[in-house]
Amino acid sequence: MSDDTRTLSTRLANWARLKSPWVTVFNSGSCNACDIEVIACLMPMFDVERFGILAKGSPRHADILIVTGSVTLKQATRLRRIWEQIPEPKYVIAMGACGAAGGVFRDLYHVMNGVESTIPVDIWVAGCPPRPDEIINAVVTCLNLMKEDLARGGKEWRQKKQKEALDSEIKAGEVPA
Amino acid sequence: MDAPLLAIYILIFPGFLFLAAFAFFLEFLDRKITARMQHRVGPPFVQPFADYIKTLAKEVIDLKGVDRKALDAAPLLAMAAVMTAFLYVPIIGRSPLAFQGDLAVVLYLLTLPTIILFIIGWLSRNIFATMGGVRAVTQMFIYEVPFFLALITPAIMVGSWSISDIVTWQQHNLWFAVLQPIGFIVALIGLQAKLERTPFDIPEAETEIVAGPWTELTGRRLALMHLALDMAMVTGCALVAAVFLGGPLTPWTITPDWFAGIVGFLLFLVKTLLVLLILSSITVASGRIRIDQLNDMGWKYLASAALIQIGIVLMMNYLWVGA
Amino acid sequence: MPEVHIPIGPQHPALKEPVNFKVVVEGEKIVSLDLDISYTHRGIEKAAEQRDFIRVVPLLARVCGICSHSHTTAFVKGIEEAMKIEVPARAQYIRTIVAEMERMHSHLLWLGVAAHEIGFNTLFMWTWRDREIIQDMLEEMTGNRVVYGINEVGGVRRDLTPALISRSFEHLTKLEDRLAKYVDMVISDETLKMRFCGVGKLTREEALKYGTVGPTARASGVDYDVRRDEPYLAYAEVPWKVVTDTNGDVYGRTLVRIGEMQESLKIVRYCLENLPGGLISVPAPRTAPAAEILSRIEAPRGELVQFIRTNNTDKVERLDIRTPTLANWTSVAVSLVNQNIADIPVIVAAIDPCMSCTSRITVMNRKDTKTCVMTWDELRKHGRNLYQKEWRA
Amino acid sequence: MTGHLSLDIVKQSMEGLGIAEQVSNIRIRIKTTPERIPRALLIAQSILKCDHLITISAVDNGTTFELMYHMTGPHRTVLSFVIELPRDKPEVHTVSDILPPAGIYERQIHDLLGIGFLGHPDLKRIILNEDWPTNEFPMRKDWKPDPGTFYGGIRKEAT
Repeated sequence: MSDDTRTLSTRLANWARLKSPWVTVFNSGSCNACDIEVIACLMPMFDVERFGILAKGSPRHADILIVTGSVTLKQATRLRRIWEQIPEPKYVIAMGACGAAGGVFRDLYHVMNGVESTIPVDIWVAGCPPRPDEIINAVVTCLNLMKEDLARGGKEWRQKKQKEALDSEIKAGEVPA
Repeated sequence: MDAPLLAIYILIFPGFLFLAAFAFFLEFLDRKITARMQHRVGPPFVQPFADYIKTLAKEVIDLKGVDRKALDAAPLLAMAAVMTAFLYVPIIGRSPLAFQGDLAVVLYLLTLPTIILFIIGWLSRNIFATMGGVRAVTQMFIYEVPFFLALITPAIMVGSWSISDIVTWQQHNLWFAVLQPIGFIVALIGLQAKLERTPFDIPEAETEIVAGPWTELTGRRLALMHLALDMAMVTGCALVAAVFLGGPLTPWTITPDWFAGIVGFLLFLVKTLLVLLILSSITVASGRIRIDQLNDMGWKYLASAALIQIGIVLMMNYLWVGA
Repeated sequence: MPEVHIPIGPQHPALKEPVNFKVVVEGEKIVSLDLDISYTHRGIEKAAEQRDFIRVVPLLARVCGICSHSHTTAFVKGIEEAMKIEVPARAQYIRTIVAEMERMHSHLLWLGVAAHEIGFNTLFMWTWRDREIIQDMLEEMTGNRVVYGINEVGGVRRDLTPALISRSFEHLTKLEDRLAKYVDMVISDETLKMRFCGVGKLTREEALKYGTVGPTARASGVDYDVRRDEPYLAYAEVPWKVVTDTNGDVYGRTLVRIGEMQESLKIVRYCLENLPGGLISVPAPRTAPAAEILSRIEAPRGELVQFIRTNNTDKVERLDIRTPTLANWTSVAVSLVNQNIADIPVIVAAIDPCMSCTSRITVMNRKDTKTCVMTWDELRKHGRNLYQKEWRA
Repeated sequence: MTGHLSLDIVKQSMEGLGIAEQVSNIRIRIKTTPERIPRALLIAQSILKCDHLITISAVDNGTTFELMYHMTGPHRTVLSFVIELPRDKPEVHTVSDILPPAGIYERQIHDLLGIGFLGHPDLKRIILNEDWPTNEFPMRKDWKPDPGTFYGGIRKEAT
């Protein structure tokens, strides 16, 4: 596997992937605070275009999917379909407390408590709503994660770790069933 | 032109490599100008190149029942059309491949990308894409006629159908931008519509029909099609710069031949960037108009302005030649 | 010509929030439309019944991120009315300042999004850059850029220091000439007028008949504003006037919103200048006596109504929120029929929809003689014979 | 700015329909029965010139369902028409033909509380998601989400 990463084309491709991450935002039942903070990132004050980040309309053109809000029951199937439409090397950023585990709307009757319940998530951003500079920091960590994934060939190495951590917690009885 | 020089001419200098690099540069400049006018910092220099490589490396998603080969071939066809059109635009001096009627060939080849956008829209079986494709073609009918008229009037005045002759004619007397101001304005607006930039980016209206014909393009198809349209921008700007702003030749002749080539190339660069600056400022300063508004604006104002321009030119020819 | 069904949403770049239109089109003309909104329904009203007042306020601050202060103010005003406690004047003034700042930042946000709908990105960038000035001021006052938890039952949680007030005045003057610049920009820009004038027109009768509220109604000449009809907080003492317009289309709503921003700026300046001294909050009892309150306030998008019923426990027996966008949707679907697809985002954006506020709704049908407004199949039939009539004519 | 409606004008125009009482300085509460609601609203619209339906709020107070129609007009007074519906068969005639925006609020109440609106042109589901069980009404006091049934979203095994 190691010589593959040294060939010019893959090194160039990896460099390009880190230099131009395209983002698309999906509102899965959020209170809009996260959405306007994500849009505030594109604005002159925080301008993410200097890092090459573009907000794209169609999920087909996107690399990173930013999901805001705790997934409501009605949006769950749509979120799943949108996630499947994004072409490979794709990453998911779950925004704010709602994205992590439902936030202030946890365990309400029409909510699925967080993005993890529907699609695998790579990066969680803290805050309600997170400030634009925290969102930019999240995208940068996502790029570092992408660099590591490319070096180790895909996401399996860390998804295995996530699964083990989850199973050990379940065995220890901490995570509610 | 013997074979190796021709090969270099086609492949390296004004051919594929230079055109691709120049396309990236112009896209970078365009995005940087719009960003600076919007009080933003704008992308780094290498951004369009990084976008291109990244989209090349992305996974290509094919829908059920979509003709894969046709969708793969379409972007290549668009790029080929635009590259051949660029060969006839004079860059250093007279373009070696110039022949009578290359103006018509270039104009025809520049309309191919829009038709291919329609085909892509139709092929990708997505309602947004089809809507975008239909809009692209309707928009083409509106601005195509005035754009052609605006570019033909200089040919009538010069009396020849080759761009290089038009350029040499302008060497000894006024530029056509000064002689035919209406034609210059109509050509600029037509070019803006051809490149589908903001006042006329109706097919790719991001806020109405997701991404128009581009919705289903992923991976290398998206990269190639995006590059093709960037090249169309280069060719369009270069064409308008050559026909209306005198292209690469200077009124006084410069002794050493290679030095004249360099000066000509720099002049070509400056004029193309000037045209690009005008286009970018139009993009920044206006919102998108609807297809029916474009329809009556196109036919009422653009077409009639172009016809008036032709009328004036014919009269001048008649008086001039007559006297 | 077969009917073309276009699903717009729920994931769509134009609509910042998930709303779904199933649009039936003839070419570019919309024939019929089926709105489906409730993608952001989270069941807030049920949760409010299981939480005591102190924990309901943060929940209500997150009904909608853009008008979060309005929701908390309405709730807190209602509970204080039920408990019959006297909130100190300084707290009322601070609440008014934050409410008007939120109105300004919401209208600027709307102006940017509306410009973005028609592709005019420069105005989008500029308005949002100036919105940052308000965000900074709000962050200094309340500690958070968007969802500010400054309200609590019985008063306000943070005080305004004199240094903060003096700094705010320069911000306000900078903002004032920016707003003036936007007014002449909206009036002079050609493409903006081409896309806004005559689009989504609502006459005064139609605006009243379809129950529109807020700037959407005031742009058609309906003179309702809860801040003047049922004065709350400090609106009675502050000199301000209701901004109305007559041409009722998206262009009129733009002018009304910019006018309201200028009014809000005057209110904030007035409140900052003569901010009364004294306490900023009063300790409130844990339980509220049995009462039934209809708490109405003027949110940035229109009249926000909260029906609160308490039964002398520390929890609300019933909290029924009717948000302004819910009322405005009736008029949108009506004015969308027979318009172009390109106008859907503009008309929808014109009422400044806040999906997380609304999680309900539907409507349609304009030309039909029957006053009732709810018939899909009827409208499809109407659409078809409308089409046949044109075909035969 | 016409003055507020006084209690006795409202009482006089509502004498056959219900008992009116002044709740706050600008709100008058009128208790009527479900059959008289359409007529009461028509009178409110015509004689008392209330042209703006603020909202319809529904309350489940354990034993019965209460529906409140809040109206206001240029006179700035808020009239609240209150009706009570039996728990076993909550039916009332729709008012969306008199007041177009009412159709919206009625559909929402139907979804959340299960109150039937006769003659409502299109009582489709709008609030809850598509595969929410039809006979469950979340806002009722006695409703608890039992883990057995599937309320929508992603089926557990599909993640």
